[in-house]
Amino acid sequence: MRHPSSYRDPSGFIFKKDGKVYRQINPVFFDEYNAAVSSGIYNFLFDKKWLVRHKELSSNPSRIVLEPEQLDFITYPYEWSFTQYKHAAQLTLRLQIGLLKNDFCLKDASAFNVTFHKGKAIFIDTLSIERYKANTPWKALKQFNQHFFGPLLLSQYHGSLHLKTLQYSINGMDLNEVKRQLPFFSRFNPTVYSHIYTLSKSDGENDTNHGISNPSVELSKASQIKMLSALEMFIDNMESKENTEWSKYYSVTNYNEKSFEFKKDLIVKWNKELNSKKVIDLGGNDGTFGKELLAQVDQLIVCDIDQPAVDQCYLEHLKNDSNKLTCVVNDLLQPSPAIGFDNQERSSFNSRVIDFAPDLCMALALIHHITLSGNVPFEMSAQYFSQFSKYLIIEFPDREDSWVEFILDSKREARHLFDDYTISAFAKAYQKHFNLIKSEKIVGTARTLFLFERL
Amino acid sequence: MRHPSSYRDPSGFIFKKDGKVYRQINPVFFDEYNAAVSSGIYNFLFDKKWLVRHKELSSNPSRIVLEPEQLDFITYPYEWSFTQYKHAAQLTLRLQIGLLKNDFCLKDASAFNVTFHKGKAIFIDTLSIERYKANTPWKALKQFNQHFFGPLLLSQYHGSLHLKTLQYSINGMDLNEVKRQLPFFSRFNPTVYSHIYTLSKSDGENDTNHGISNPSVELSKASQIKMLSALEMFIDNMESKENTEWSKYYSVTNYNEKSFEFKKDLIVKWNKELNSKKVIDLGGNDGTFGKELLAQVDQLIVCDIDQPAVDQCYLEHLKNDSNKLTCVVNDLLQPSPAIGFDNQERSSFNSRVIDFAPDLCMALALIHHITLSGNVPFEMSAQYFSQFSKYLIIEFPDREDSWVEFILDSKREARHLFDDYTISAFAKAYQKHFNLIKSEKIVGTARTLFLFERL
Amino acid sequence: MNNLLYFDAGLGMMIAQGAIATVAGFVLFYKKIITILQGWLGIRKAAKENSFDSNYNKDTEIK
Amino acid sequence: MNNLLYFDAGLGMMIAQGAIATVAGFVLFYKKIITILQGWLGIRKAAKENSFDSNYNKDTEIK
Repeated sequence: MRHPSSYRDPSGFIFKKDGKVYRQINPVFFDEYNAAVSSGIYNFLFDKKWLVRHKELSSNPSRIVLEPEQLDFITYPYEWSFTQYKHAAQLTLRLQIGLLKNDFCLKDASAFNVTFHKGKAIFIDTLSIERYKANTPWKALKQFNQHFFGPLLLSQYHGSLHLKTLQYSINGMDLNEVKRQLPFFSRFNPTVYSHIYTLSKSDGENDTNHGISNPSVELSKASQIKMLSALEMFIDNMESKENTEWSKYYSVTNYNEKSFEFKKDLIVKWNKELNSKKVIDLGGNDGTFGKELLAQVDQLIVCDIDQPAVDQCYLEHLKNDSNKLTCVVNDLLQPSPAIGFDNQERSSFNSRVIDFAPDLCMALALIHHITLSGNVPFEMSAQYFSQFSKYLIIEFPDREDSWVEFILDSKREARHLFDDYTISAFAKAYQKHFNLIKSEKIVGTARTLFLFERL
Repeated sequence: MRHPSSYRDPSGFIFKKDGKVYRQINPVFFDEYNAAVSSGIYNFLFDKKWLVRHKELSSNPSRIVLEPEQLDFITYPYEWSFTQYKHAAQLTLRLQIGLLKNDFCLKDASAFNVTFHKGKAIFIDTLSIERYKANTPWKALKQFNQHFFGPLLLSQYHGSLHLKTLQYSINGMDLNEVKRQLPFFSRFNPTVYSHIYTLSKSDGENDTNHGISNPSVELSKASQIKMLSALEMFIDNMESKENTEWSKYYSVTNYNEKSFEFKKDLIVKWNKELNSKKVIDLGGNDGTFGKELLAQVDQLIVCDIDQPAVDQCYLEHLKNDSNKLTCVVNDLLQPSPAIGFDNQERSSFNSRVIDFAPDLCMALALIHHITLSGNVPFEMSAQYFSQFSKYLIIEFPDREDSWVEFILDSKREARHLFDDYTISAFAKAYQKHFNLIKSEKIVGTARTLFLFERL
Repeated sequence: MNNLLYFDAGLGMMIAQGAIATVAGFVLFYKKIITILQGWLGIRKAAKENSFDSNYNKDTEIK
Repeated sequence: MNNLLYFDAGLGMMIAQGAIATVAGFVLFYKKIITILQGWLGIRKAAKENSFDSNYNKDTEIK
């Protein structure tokens, strides 16, 4: 069955069979594919870990079938932190430069062509690689700016909301919209001016050019490489200064050192008993607690609503060079929806987690936000968590917890509507979907850790 | 079963039974409900057609159940045209003013509390109405600005992209973000300054106020009414100047008068034979063709990607005061996804159309965009259409059509990848999902109209 | 913490409404003066088509 | 017509690349001069942690 995300390119498509992903190449692309194989470019990119590995399974005149390395969990651009987004952009440019030097090029620059695998950005659309025709400009440049450079610039200036662009504008951000939102002085930067201001002028031109014949346009390979290198250098130097309440969280934490260690130890101990190999930490902040499990597990996904926390998690992880960690920016109260044609082109966060099939979900310091800020009843959150994994480790901060008190105070005259926020109501509601295996109070806090097993 | 969109308010919730929607009121809200009933405020609002009608089905100490008038198709804020959005905002303010005069008020101002029914904006969250406490400010004012005023202002200045805000930011737009994007001179307008600039300062205050006791804050009813009236007056005067390629469409049309009339007549004739009562026109532009069916059908939904065209459709329709028409802004290549908690809070465009169960789908002047611009293969679009209705009227513009020629020209060297765009390939692919009942060439054009029946 | 808003109006926002209402009072007063002046001068704006009100008022449908 | 972009690069965009490349040439030349000057003056930027390259280079994992 053809995968719903894979219809745009007539060169071939992805399909799933017996739970595995394969790539079919159509005859129209055979020449390109064979040229790439005989040049050794695929192997070159495999070795650099820039391109997802594949092996050729079968080849006949009507189709060639590749089996790519299977990825357990795909993240989409609108789930990346700032540095992840940057590295994905850099990978795309490096790839194009590297390909050019070998007389190949990328025919498109969609941000969906990149994902994270073993903690690193990787290019996954093998059929985007085609032969370079001497002295042709890069036809994907504008798409690159719409998918990568535009959202990165806006989020640098105005916050990480703009990293979500592709979620509601699947073809990237119109460069006129980017231009409009950039500060006035940004136009004095030659790279920004040339890539955003200049190219925005050609946005929408398709409508008016109607009927004009196509003159041939030339750009030498050396010039194209210069152009791409300067852009890559600019992106490499970009930094997000954003800070949110969550980044301050650990400084105004409710934990003292001892409680902190106690909680860590408890999680490590419990997980050792469970022997989970795939774990997802749904409100993992910067991964502080999740990473304690790295020694025990094969794969860990850390999600958080807060982009700076996730960015921190990613940067830490690069330093420690773990291959087991995937970081995701995601708001549990409005998780990434299924989008695109027939809402099937990019699948929802929920369905990707279900496909990933974690052994254990962790929801630490999360339930009070979901219940009190998001007004989600216990039963609904219990049902939500129960769809993901057999086991759930969840932390319940009681009414005496200072964060809970703060949220309740802010409800003022509506406060009485939340009288049901108690540990017994919580335990009762969750036991409609789970068996309680054990619970333990975190010493020195008003918080309790629960271990549940799905009914 | 509790409806997934209805969890935020502990006062009660919506549930579905045997395909019908009901509203349960919890004891915590009984006093408010009884006060509203005995004051006659519900009937007052029913008569104004501002509030969806309901009747009380049952009442006992544990719950009261209401049966509201059933709505066939709910549209969400991110599917409204500019004028629709404006009228929904005005309805909310008028409602609050009207309620205040009767000593009631709205406890929230979510844009999801409004939808369109019989062509007009209508308030659907009955439990948002509660008693007014003398001299209290409106606690929903900031939410109103985040859901309504902010997106309207931004779309007035920067285009209708901003009417989609709630799709990716379900709690509305942060007023600091609104402020940032407003032009400098906008702050000299007293209404904009006070509602956006002043209130943005209080955004995010929750974090720092931690621990401060709540002084009581007072605002007289007369002052509140003045405040709301001035805001409503400002919104009433807002206008969108936006124009897009599609608005120019009918001026650079490929049709001469005769072909136009021929196509209209054909659609009317075919639909008469089908005797469809519920019709959805998926690329309906300003409703030109869809409206030809109004005399025959009970309900017509006109969708288009283009906000100005849909706005035109809505305005026309208000003039003619038809109760049968619903207008929706929707991009078929990325239709509204299912969003919110567990992706179930607001359902997708697709699933709402399926629930609406139209007898007939129309796809006029659409397939070349889907196939050539969106690169969706015929089979995928056929399958997409087939899920909605038994009958499909679809127009196929052949390669000689000037729009098709233009799109093909723009593919340049990739043009050969679209050699399969032919009427025979189209008919063959669609017959995997449909029986061809008949087809007829539109005289004077390179377009053919097909009538299909689902297999 | 956008989510807090559903029930938490935000204290600053509540306080600000006094100022907003005062500004609104001036705006309405000013508009009234203008309207009166226009009346004297014989200028009258055409009633807007498709205003919010026309939408509901001309509705003659029987429930 | 954003959707056209997948295959249609946009003629103006193709033409503009000549100019963009020229600008980029200047930028790269300027940076080179700066780097050389900094070398003479003994200023050296610390190699960035967590750069794109470090990400791939230090990876010692065996496939």
